[in-house]
Amino acid sequence: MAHLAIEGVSKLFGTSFAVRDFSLEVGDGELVCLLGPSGSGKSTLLRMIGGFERPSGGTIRIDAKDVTTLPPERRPTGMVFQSHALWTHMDVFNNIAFGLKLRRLPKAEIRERVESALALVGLADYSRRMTTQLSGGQQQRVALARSLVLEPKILLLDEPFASLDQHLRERLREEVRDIQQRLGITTLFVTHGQDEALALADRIVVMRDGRTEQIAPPSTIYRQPQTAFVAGFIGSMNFVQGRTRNGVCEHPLFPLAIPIEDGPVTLAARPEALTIRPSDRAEAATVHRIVDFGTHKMVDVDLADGTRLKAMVAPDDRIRAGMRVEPRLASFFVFRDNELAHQSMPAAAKAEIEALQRV
Amino acid sequence: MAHLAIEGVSKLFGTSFAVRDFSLEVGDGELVCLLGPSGSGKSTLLRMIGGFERPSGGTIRIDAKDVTTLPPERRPTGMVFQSHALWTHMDVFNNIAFGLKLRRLPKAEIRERVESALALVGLADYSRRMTTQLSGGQQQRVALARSLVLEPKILLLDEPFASLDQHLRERLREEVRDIQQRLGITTLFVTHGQDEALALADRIVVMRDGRTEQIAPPSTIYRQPQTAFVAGFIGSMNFVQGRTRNGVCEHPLFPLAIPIEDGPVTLAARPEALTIRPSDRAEAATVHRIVDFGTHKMVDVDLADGTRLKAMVAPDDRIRAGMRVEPRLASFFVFRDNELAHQSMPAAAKAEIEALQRV
Amino acid sequence: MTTGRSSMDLRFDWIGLLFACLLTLFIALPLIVVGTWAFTEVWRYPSVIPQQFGLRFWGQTLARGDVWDALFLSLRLTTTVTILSAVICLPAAYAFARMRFPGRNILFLSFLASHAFPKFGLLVAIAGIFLQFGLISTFWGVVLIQLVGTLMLMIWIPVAAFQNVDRRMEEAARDAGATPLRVFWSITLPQAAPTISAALLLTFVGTFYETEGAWLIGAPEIRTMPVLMISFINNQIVVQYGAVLSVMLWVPSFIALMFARRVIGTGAFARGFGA
Amino acid sequence: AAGTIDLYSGSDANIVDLWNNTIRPAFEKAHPGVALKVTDAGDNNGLRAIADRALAALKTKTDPQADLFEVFDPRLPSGGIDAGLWVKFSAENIEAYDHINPLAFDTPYSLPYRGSQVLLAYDTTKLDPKDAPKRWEQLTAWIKANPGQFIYNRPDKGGSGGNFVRRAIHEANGRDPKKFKIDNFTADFATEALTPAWKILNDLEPALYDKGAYTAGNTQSIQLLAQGVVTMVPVWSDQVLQAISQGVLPETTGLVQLTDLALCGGFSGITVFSNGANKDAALKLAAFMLTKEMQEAIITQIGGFPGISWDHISDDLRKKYADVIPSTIPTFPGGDWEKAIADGWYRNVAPGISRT
Amino acid sequence: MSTETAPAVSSRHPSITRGSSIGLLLVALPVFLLAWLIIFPIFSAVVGTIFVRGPDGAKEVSLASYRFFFTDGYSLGNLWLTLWTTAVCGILLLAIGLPIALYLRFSQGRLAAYVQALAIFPMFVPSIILAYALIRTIGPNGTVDLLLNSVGLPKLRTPYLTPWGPVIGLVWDNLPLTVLMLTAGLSSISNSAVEAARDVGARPFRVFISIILPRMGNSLLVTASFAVLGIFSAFTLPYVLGSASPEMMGPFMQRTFADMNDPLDAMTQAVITFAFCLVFGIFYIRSIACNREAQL
Ligand SMILES: Nc1ncnc2c1ncn2[C@@H]1O[C@H](COP(=O)(O)OP(=O)(O)OP(=O)(O)O)[C@@H](O)[C@H]1O
Ligand SMILES: Nc1ncnc2c1ncn2[C@@H]1O[C@H](COP(=O)(O)OP(=O)(O)OP(=O)(O)O)[C@@H](O)[C@H]1O
Ligand SMILES: [Mg+2]
Ligand SMILES: [Mg+2]
Repeated sequence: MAHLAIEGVSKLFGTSFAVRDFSLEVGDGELVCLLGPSGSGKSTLLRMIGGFERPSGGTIRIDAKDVTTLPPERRPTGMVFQSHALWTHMDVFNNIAFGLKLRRLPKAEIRERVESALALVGLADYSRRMTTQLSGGQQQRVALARSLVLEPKILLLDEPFASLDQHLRERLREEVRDIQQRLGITTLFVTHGQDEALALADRIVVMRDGRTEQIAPPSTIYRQPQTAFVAGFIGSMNFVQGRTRNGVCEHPLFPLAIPIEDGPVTLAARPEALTIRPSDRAEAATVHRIVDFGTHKMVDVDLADGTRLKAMVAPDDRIRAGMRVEPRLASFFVFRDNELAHQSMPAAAKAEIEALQRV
Repeated sequence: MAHLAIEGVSKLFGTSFAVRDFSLEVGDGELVCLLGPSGSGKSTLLRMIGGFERPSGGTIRIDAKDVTTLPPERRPTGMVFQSHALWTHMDVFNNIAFGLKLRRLPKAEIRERVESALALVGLADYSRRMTTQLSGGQQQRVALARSLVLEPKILLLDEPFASLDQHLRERLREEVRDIQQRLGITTLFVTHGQDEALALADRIVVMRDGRTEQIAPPSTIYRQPQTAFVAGFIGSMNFVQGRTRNGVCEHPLFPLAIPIEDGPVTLAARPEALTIRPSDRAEAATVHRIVDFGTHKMVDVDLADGTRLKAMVAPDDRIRAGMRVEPRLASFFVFRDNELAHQSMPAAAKAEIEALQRV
Repeated sequence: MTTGRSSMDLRFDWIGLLFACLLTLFIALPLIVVGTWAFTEVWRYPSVIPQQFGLRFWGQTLARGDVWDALFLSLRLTTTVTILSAVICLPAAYAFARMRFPGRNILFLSFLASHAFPKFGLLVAIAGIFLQFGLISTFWGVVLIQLVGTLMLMIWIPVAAFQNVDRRMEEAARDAGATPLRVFWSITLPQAAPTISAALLLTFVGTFYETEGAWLIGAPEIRTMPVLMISFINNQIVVQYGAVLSVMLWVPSFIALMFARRVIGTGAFARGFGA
Repeated sequence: AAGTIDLYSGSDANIVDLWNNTIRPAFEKAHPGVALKVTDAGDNNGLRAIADRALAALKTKTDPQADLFEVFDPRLPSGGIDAGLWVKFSAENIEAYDHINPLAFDTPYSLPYRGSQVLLAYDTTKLDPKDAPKRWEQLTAWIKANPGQFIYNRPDKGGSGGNFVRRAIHEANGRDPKKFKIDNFTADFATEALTPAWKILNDLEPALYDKGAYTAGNTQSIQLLAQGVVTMVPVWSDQVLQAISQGVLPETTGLVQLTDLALCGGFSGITVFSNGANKDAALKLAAFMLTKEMQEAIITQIGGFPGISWDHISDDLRKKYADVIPSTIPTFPGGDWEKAIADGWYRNVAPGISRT
Repeated sequence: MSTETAPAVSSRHPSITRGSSIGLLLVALPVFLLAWLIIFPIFSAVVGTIFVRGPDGAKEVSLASYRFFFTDGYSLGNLWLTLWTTAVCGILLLAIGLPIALYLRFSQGRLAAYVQALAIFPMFVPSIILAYALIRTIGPNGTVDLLLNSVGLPKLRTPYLTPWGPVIGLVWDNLPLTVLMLTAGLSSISNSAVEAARDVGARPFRVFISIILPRMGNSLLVTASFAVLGIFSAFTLPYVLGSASPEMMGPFMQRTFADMNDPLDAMTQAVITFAFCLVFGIFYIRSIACNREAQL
């Protein structure tokens, strides 16, 4: 339970910045997800907070105390590594107990705490196993237990669920969320999965090339992406290139009113905001493929100019591959130079969403 | 492009079967996904097809030719390993060119084919990089290119996208699907992700402890799981334990008509088939949490007996945590002893779905 | 220990400096002394530096034809032994690392015997064997005896190296159509290269400085550099001859070392070793 | 190789140079068609290895690639003599056999052709030549009075130390070199004769360098003297002269011989392999070494003394060297004595160390 | 190589036996050389010390030479000194080599390159030269004394001709191998295992004790065994630098063999040395064998 303040932190490797002038405040008990493409500096940032890399510039404060130069063992942080990093010469129990032993807790208490940590991650009977006898998922959970048992003030998770199957992943994701909320641990969570970020995070930080693109709660990120990059990165998004002239988009299929200056624009719309209906128009699009996800179907639509769009339809929709269709945008964003220039939703809806976003 | 026939194949490691009496026919150009929990024998099966393990029993035929005892280099298969297995002492170009060089192709052709393979996986400028300088996702793509460039008759993919971020994963998944269809390569694909299986496969094989649980096209697997295991494994599924007496379920919230013999049953329903509405009944359930996934919201509902159910609602639904609600099942399955005993959907709907399943 | 490169960029590497100083004292001081002796004509207590520097012994040493003959002979011999050793030992090491055959462990471990039994007890018996084959005082006789001495190193270290090569890489290569032999050549060997180079280096140096076998089998026709050195140094009141010879050998060694380090890379120098 | 005598020498560089620069040209001139190859074996261990090899060759009737050792103890390797490894010298196969100094005879399997003596070398800057000990009691008294200033090497690792030990044995046995003969060795006699000597040496030990350290060989002793660590060491005459001339030892090095009974000298004998490919040529070479010409070269070039009696040396040389090389250098028989002394010393003197 | 991973089916497939004959074929040449030139002579040596020629010329079984060795205080003293020297050298080597290896494992840069080069360089110095260099350096009135003297400090007591002389020489000589092997062992410990330990609050020293050391067990053993094999029968350094008595087994054997002209005792000593080396070797064997089983 702590307040974390990162101010203007940079990290140079050789001559290239892995993290550049990064600032973020994380409140008590908040869970922040770091999202970004591979190589965007997420791990590096986490490692600087944990004390494993020294920032080339900037300061990191935990509860107002400057920890920028402290070694890892003197920071109140707990880290779960991308590559579990279990100690293979110890069994599960000792892996988890190691940190407690360092704190010279009485034996009985260590045993008790390790056992409850193991129970927490669903490995109650595994304490005497060697770590090499565990499957990848179990190893990851031991690594999690190892960090949690020390009740760190700040928990740092670097893609903890990367090697798990989807089911386990979803289950653990919820467990971590529950534990985190119960213990009120301030948490930073790196992930590759946007679903994970959307499901878990109080706020999401979208990173790109070591910088932040947007910091906002999940529903804001999803519904009001501030840049084209964020729009494309979180969830599925269709992009259509076009030009505006006199406030109207010149795209043959999407002659929308866009009240901004003339110039090139990128229209963006979620698959669920793209509706299609059969059509015989010359400019009509073609259905390329339909994928059934059970809960919905995803329809790939090829426009005349080759752009491929995705539309989400109900699982009982009768659309078929090869059909000629006309897509329409129910709601959309307009980006120019990566910046949000216009959004189709009325301001009222926006306010409503903000009210909804944390239930 | 080949026809693969696996007949009664088993594999013993020591005294335990990793694969047990497994049979499968894969047609020309078909893409079959192997799904199953960790340790269910998926990799072992793939390795037997590739020639890296020798079956303890059974035969494997490719285009009617028995290949059971052929070494890997003499089989027309190409494998992408779970752990990329790139050759770290070669750069990207040479990794991909290795197989071509073995075939003594002229230099110019090798260059050309490598470059087009690289372009295919989106790494056009990376041919001179050493593999250790690539991120995990890039490595995986190189491994894919390395197999594809040889145009194998049968492509074996062992969780090729495990280390990629969701976007890349989705993109590559589609690309693999496109390439596979264009080249007509018969493909076996192991994955942990059911989404992936649903999105890619012509047919899905669900494995458990080295045996098959069900082999069927994705929508059948999703909508008509033959066992409780498959039902729970593919997609999200709510399970409620109950008993039937006189053809009626005795559960207080779900007094459904189930025309089977009396006895214990497991009711199963997808989140999208679970509807909730506010209620004041004594047995009513409580909303635990709501997660906004953008396209939909997932509501966790706790029943009075502690069972947690998931319901999918529209993103603009106004439900809130803590509310008392009454769940209802729009459609459901009934399992007894892991076997499907009853399905709520009318037979007509079933036929319709089958018609739809491949578009 | 530091946590790696992380703490290197801001703080000065004090530990490194400490090690550098201590090692300079412990390792380099005797070397410097030898180096100084090589250029010394008179150096008597209590003068800190020699009373008289000079190149007299260099002149005398370098002018001797047998020194150069011995040097080139040694290089030829050592290279032959190292290459032969690699040729016969690496496949054997691969077999020990990757194949199952009866008696594998016992055979593998029996190589220990070549280092555990005192040499003098063996050499005479070996000489007896060689006499029958007319190998005494021949180039190939010396090659053979030195080859035997390299077996353990050249098998044990590469075994560890081969075991560390990821099997999937080999499988991927076979999948791409390579025969087992080709896999060994194109994948396994290069993957194990760092450790194998370390083994080669140790073998080369060890063979170069081997004297007992070289003398017993080689005399009088085959006089290697260290055998010559021994006769220069032993019971020789003038230490300068030996000093000159060793300094002469250091220069190429040092270049080789630096070169190897660059080629092989830090740390990789010794990966394996069964450790 | 055929036509080329393979000679091995384990001696120091000055001896090897003598063979290469003086003896070889002379011999090859005297015996056209025979060549000589001198191979430096480094030390005795090197020779020992070749001797073992030759013995093995004898058993298998192969060519040992060795014909002659410049100096070697034919008792090695054990069983060698019985097996007929060495040529037995006699007047029949060596022309001037009867010229050999009778004192020099050890075994008929080695042909003594040169001798040298052991002296005491000291640092004149620390010890005034006129105070230099001339007698054994003076020497021991000086050693005890100047603790840490004297060292001798292990008796089996070099003759300088070995002959110092033998001088102590002489001292303990009435300074009578004649008392010890090659064939009067018995274990009892050895115990009786050697035990008092060990006592003398043990007595000296606390006053030696480092309270009783012994160097590993002749050279190491000279080096300690050169370093100024000790003031006095026993040395071989030829070696110390060479060391001075090469600047290893300073000009200020003084040499002294005991006058009551000199430190023992030693003769070095050629051995010839009976199975060498060039046995006959090797015997010619051995005989050649006893010629006046070669014997005189030994005196003039290496400061050694001849293997033949001084009577057979030309008069002017004899006169010239009369002072430098007393003709009465005592010797000590080898054979079993050698082993008894070495082993006895290791067991009785060396471990008596109580250094802290 | 699929075939080797399938023990369960090994009896059923003919190619397995083919595989094993290929394996035997590959190791044949070195094994043959070993058997011919090492194992066979060792056997005859051992046999020669047990079946001795009696006084009547007939061969008989006799352990007299062994009995002599183990009842002779002098021989035992030499053995004891050898064990002592070996133990001290082994400990010193690990104590010096381990920090260096740790440093090399966790850092890079010019200084590390320099340290590595220095640590490896003794490999290129033959022991005889080293022996002379050490006499000149740490011997009486050697360089160390010169330097101390020139700054007006008293001389140090020199280890030359004491048991510490060989210890210093042998440590110097064996340092490269030790450092190389330990670095190799350390490279199997991942950075993240170390970082994880620091994360839960372990200080560097504790990380070393609890995380690094347990994982190093094998390589420490291996390194120690290798060093011990080298040190146990070392000759040159103990001979030139060491005290006259007791002496290490190396010079003792040589002296018995060459100077005492007693091949039977010398061989006995060699066999005993061999036996002691084998004991150390067995540690190596065991750890290697465990490793190998784990990997196959
Ligand atoms: N130790 C290092 N030395 C040099 N460059 C590094 C180092 N660590 C990271 N980098 C570089 O810094 C950048 C950011 O790396 P980082 O590991 O933080 O990315 P990431 O966002 O965690 O990626 P991924 O999602 O693939 O884990 C990358 O370009 C990487 O190559
Ligand atoms: N070489 C082997 N020796 C012994 N057992 C093995 C070996 N390879 C696999 N197994 C066992 O066979 C079973 C099936 O393993 P396999 O790797 O095929 O599973 P998988 O379905 O691919 O799992 P995952 O999803 O975790 O990759 C497991 O119980 C595993 O422990
Ligand atoms: Mg990362
Ligand atoms: Mg698998």
